[in-house]
Amino acid sequence: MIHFDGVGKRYPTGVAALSQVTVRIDPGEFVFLVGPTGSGKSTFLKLIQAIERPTTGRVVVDGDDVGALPAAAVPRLRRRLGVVFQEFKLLPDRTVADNVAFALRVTGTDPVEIGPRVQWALETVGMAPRADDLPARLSGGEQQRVCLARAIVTRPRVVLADEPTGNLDPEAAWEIVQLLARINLRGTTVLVSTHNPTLVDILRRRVIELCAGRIVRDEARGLYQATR
Amino acid sequence: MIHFDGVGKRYPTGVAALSQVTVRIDPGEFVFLVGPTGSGKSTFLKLIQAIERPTTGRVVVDGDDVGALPAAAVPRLRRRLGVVFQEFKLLPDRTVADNVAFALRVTGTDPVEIGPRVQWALETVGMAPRADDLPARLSGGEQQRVCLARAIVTRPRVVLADEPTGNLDPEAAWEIVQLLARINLRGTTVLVSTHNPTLVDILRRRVIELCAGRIVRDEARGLYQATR
Amino acid sequence: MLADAAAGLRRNGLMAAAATTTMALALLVAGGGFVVSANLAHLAGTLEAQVEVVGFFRRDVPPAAQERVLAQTVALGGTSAATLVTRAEALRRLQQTYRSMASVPAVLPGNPLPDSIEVRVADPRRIREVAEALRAMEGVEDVVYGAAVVDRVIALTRAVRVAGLVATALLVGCALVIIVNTIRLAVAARRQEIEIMALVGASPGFVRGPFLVEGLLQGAAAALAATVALTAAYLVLAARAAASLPFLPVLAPGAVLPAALAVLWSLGLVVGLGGSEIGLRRYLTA
Amino acid sequence: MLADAAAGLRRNGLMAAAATTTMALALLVAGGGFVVSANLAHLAGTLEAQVEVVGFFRRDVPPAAQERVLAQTVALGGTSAATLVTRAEALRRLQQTYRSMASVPAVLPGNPLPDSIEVRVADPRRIREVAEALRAMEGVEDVVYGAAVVDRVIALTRAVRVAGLVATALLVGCALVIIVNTIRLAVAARRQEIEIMALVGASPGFVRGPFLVEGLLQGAAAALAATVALTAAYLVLAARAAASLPFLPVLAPGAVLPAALAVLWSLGLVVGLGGSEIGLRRYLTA
Ligand SMILES: Nc1ncnc2c1ncn2[C@@H]1O[C@H](COP(=O)(O)OP(=O)(O)OP(=O)(O)O)[C@@H](O)[C@H]1O
Ligand SMILES: Nc1ncnc2c1ncn2[C@@H]1O[C@H](COP(=O)(O)OP(=O)(O)OP(=O)(O)O)[C@@H](O)[C@H]1O
Ligand SMILES: [Mg+2]
Ligand SMILES: [Mg+2]
Repeated sequence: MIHFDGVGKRYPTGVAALSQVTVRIDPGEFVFLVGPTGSGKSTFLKLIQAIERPTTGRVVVDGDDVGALPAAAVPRLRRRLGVVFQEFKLLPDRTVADNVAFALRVTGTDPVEIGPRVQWALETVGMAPRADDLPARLSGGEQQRVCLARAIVTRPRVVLADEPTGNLDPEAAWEIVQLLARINLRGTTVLVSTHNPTLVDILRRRVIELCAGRIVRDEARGLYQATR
Repeated sequence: MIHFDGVGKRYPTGVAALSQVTVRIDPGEFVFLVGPTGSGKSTFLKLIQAIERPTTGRVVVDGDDVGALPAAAVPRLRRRLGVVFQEFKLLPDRTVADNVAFALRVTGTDPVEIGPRVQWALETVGMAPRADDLPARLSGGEQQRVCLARAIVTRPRVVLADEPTGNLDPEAAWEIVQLLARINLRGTTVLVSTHNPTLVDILRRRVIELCAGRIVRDEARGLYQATR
Repeated sequence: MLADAAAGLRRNGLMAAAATTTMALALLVAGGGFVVSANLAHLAGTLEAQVEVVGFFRRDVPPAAQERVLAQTVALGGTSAATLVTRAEALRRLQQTYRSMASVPAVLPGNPLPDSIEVRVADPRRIREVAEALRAMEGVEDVVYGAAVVDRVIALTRAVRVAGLVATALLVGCALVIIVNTIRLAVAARRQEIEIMALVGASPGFVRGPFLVEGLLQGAAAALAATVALTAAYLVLAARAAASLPFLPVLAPGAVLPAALAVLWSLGLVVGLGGSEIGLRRYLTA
Repeated sequence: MLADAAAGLRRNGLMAAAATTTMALALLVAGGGFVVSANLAHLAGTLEAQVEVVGFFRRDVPPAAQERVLAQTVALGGTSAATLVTRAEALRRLQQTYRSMASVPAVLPGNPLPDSIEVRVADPRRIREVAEALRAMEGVEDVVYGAAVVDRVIALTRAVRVAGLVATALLVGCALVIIVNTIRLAVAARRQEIEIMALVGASPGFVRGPFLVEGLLQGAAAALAATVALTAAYLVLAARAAASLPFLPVLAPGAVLPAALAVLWSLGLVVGLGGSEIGLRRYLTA
């Protein structure tokens, strides 16, 4: 599904965000990506989406060499991924429902299907009552849930969630992670970066820990902290 | 210092974000503001900054009735507050150092002082090596620390921090909270909204819990969860 | 896609209004320049058509011979009109111009003026040629064509045409740059929207589509506004000019407006579309 | 604050460049309109100055009496020139115009033309008055002043002046709206910056300052560019016109450029400043 092969990413500023990352994530896996601030988690997820290209090594997603993907093929790649961005990236001048519907319209979904599926996604994250509000009128946690709705509405084969619970209270965070786990049960590959030890420790799924751009730990049923 | 007297806030959309909130925060206090997503924490902090005005009741900051403050007096109020915004609000086209310096220049600080104070603030949050980077080139946690540097660089009498550790790993989060505690020791009033139970439980400071816009708990040395 | 574009325009109301007004004004200026320049060219043409060559006959040339000269002249080609003027007619004209000469016939033994032939030349630059040919014809004593006046008219009409073309080209060029800049600014103000579209997997075409249609709609709206303004202004001004300056040759609205509006609409549509395209290119490289 | 504004312009390079180019072009169009209209007004004035009244003397009026009429005419006021023309001079002119009349003196017993007085009137609208006064003078037999021509010239010059004013006003108005819109778009693209400034406690003045200075700098840059272009174009064109159209009265650059540039600079500066102000107002209400 996702295969990093000796991947390095050095930003033009000279920062080496990732070095010699080799890892394989199989279809249907649920993976927590942990590590301190600036360790390269977001960069890892951006490489999968071809937002950034690796400076060395190969990133293969679903058989495509993402690093060498022609610009014209990038949209097709991104449509197969459902992404929760760390900075939300909601369109400020469209309603919650429009923001979620947007991901469907982009993929050319049959218009009659869009309404029900948006409704389903918003109900899943508990934001259906706010469908007609603008993002600026939502609290931080509410915006984060709208992002998640947008990520799952296309029923993608892979969900990438960058810090999807950063603005949520423990209870809401727990609900979101359970939701991701349910989606994973349906066969969707889920990759979640997080700083929340509780969630990781309760769920006990595969944990990949980054530190200064290198994989320092990769455990099948890991905890947030390495067990010494 | 900060006094809410029967405050209610109903947004034009009809959402009642706060209702009958009466609370007094004295100079030099350290207060955690907790509560589920959408309970009104950000609204509480916005009322103090006159970003929003109360629909009922009075908000008094430092003797000023903020709800009735003329527009011309708002900048003076905001300069006395150091704020970490939940959405960061960094200027995307200025360097980290410029973003921090900005808060000083706005207040008409002597230009020769600006350099050293920016340096101090960035060192305090551990971002001095990234002084010349643009915000877009930082990880989420790094941006959050820059926001904190901007909030403290003016040595304000009150620091408001809306979810200042949402994007930080536990260790970095703990450092930031310790930093806020140190600032508080110097006499600065600190008001922190958070979803992080660990921090609240370790520090054991005053905890105000909001739920659906009402204060449901106010304990002098509280925990994140109410003790049943 | 049309609905998307319309929604986009509604959401960005102020910006769309600003861009469209700017485009409309720029188009109006360009269209106005075109109309004015067409009228100047027409005026120049009218002046040129009034340039004439006069050949004077010897007093003994009979009407039949004069008719032959007339036929030969017409056969020359390059003339737009040629008429014989009798000495009687010439005197009448002279008396009309100089009223004090009304008494001449009474004073004089006879009419001192010669018969003549008046020739209008289609292209004033061929006037010398026609004059020489006429001079060589049988019975023609002298040929007059006011070389100085002809030179002036040729110079003036050339200047007017060049000035009109240059002004129109300049105004159209200005309108173009202004419109492209306006759309580019409007797109820059929405770069966030463009970025997010790309991130959720919109193909470049999908991102571009609504913007291009929006640009096209704006171009059309601007062209429509400019059309109304230009047509109304020209109808009023042309009527006014015809009433108070009957001697000034103003083009009929039907003769100049279609071309001007064609320029204006092509400019509006092409630039609306092209401007959006250019404005977008910057944000679609990633 | 100047440094801030300069930094702002540098950061928003593309946007600033687009806005400044647009302004420069709009100013150029407005300035060009002003120059053209000034030249048209000048042309109208020249035409008016050429309108004249001719009085014909009876054949028996002696030169001394003619001199008295001349003096009385000048004393009337409202005339810009008055000269006596002898019958000999009149015949010479006629012969120049109609070359075939060169033989007239030989044919005629004498010169059939009368002596005359030619009067130029300062203000063509007073021409009738001058003509009547002249007609009432002793020894004047007839007065000719081509009423039709005078009416034409008056109508033409009025039309030219009005058209020039209207065109300039329109172009200046368009330039104004275009510039304000451009600045408004540029400010809209930076609303985030403005919002954050307000949030960290910048006073409205502090927020506005750099934007206003930026607007002023852009206005000045645009005015400078338009100045260079307009001056160069006018110098070249005026020289060309003077060379190839010597009879067309073109204003000397020194006579028209200062006023045109004054218009252009005030427009550039005022609108640069005012446009920023208007663009800002929208985001400073909170
Ligand atoms: N566009 C960029 N240009 C230059 N450097 C960048 C860019 N994006 C990220 N970096 C740097 O690369 C490193 C890794 O960043 P990344 O965003 O991947 O971290 P992260 O693990 O997601 O951190 P966080 O938990 O704070 O979100 C950081 O040092 C960051 O400053
Ligand atoms: N500008 C606004 N217009 C309308 N409703 C708003 C606006 N801002 C916030 N709200 C609503 O008011 C309620 C309280 O929002 P607030 O941002 O204060 O919550 P919060 O406690 O900060 O939540 P979180 O922990 O998710 O940040 C929410 O229901 C939110 O949707
Ligand atoms: Mg990150
Ligand atoms: Mg909040």
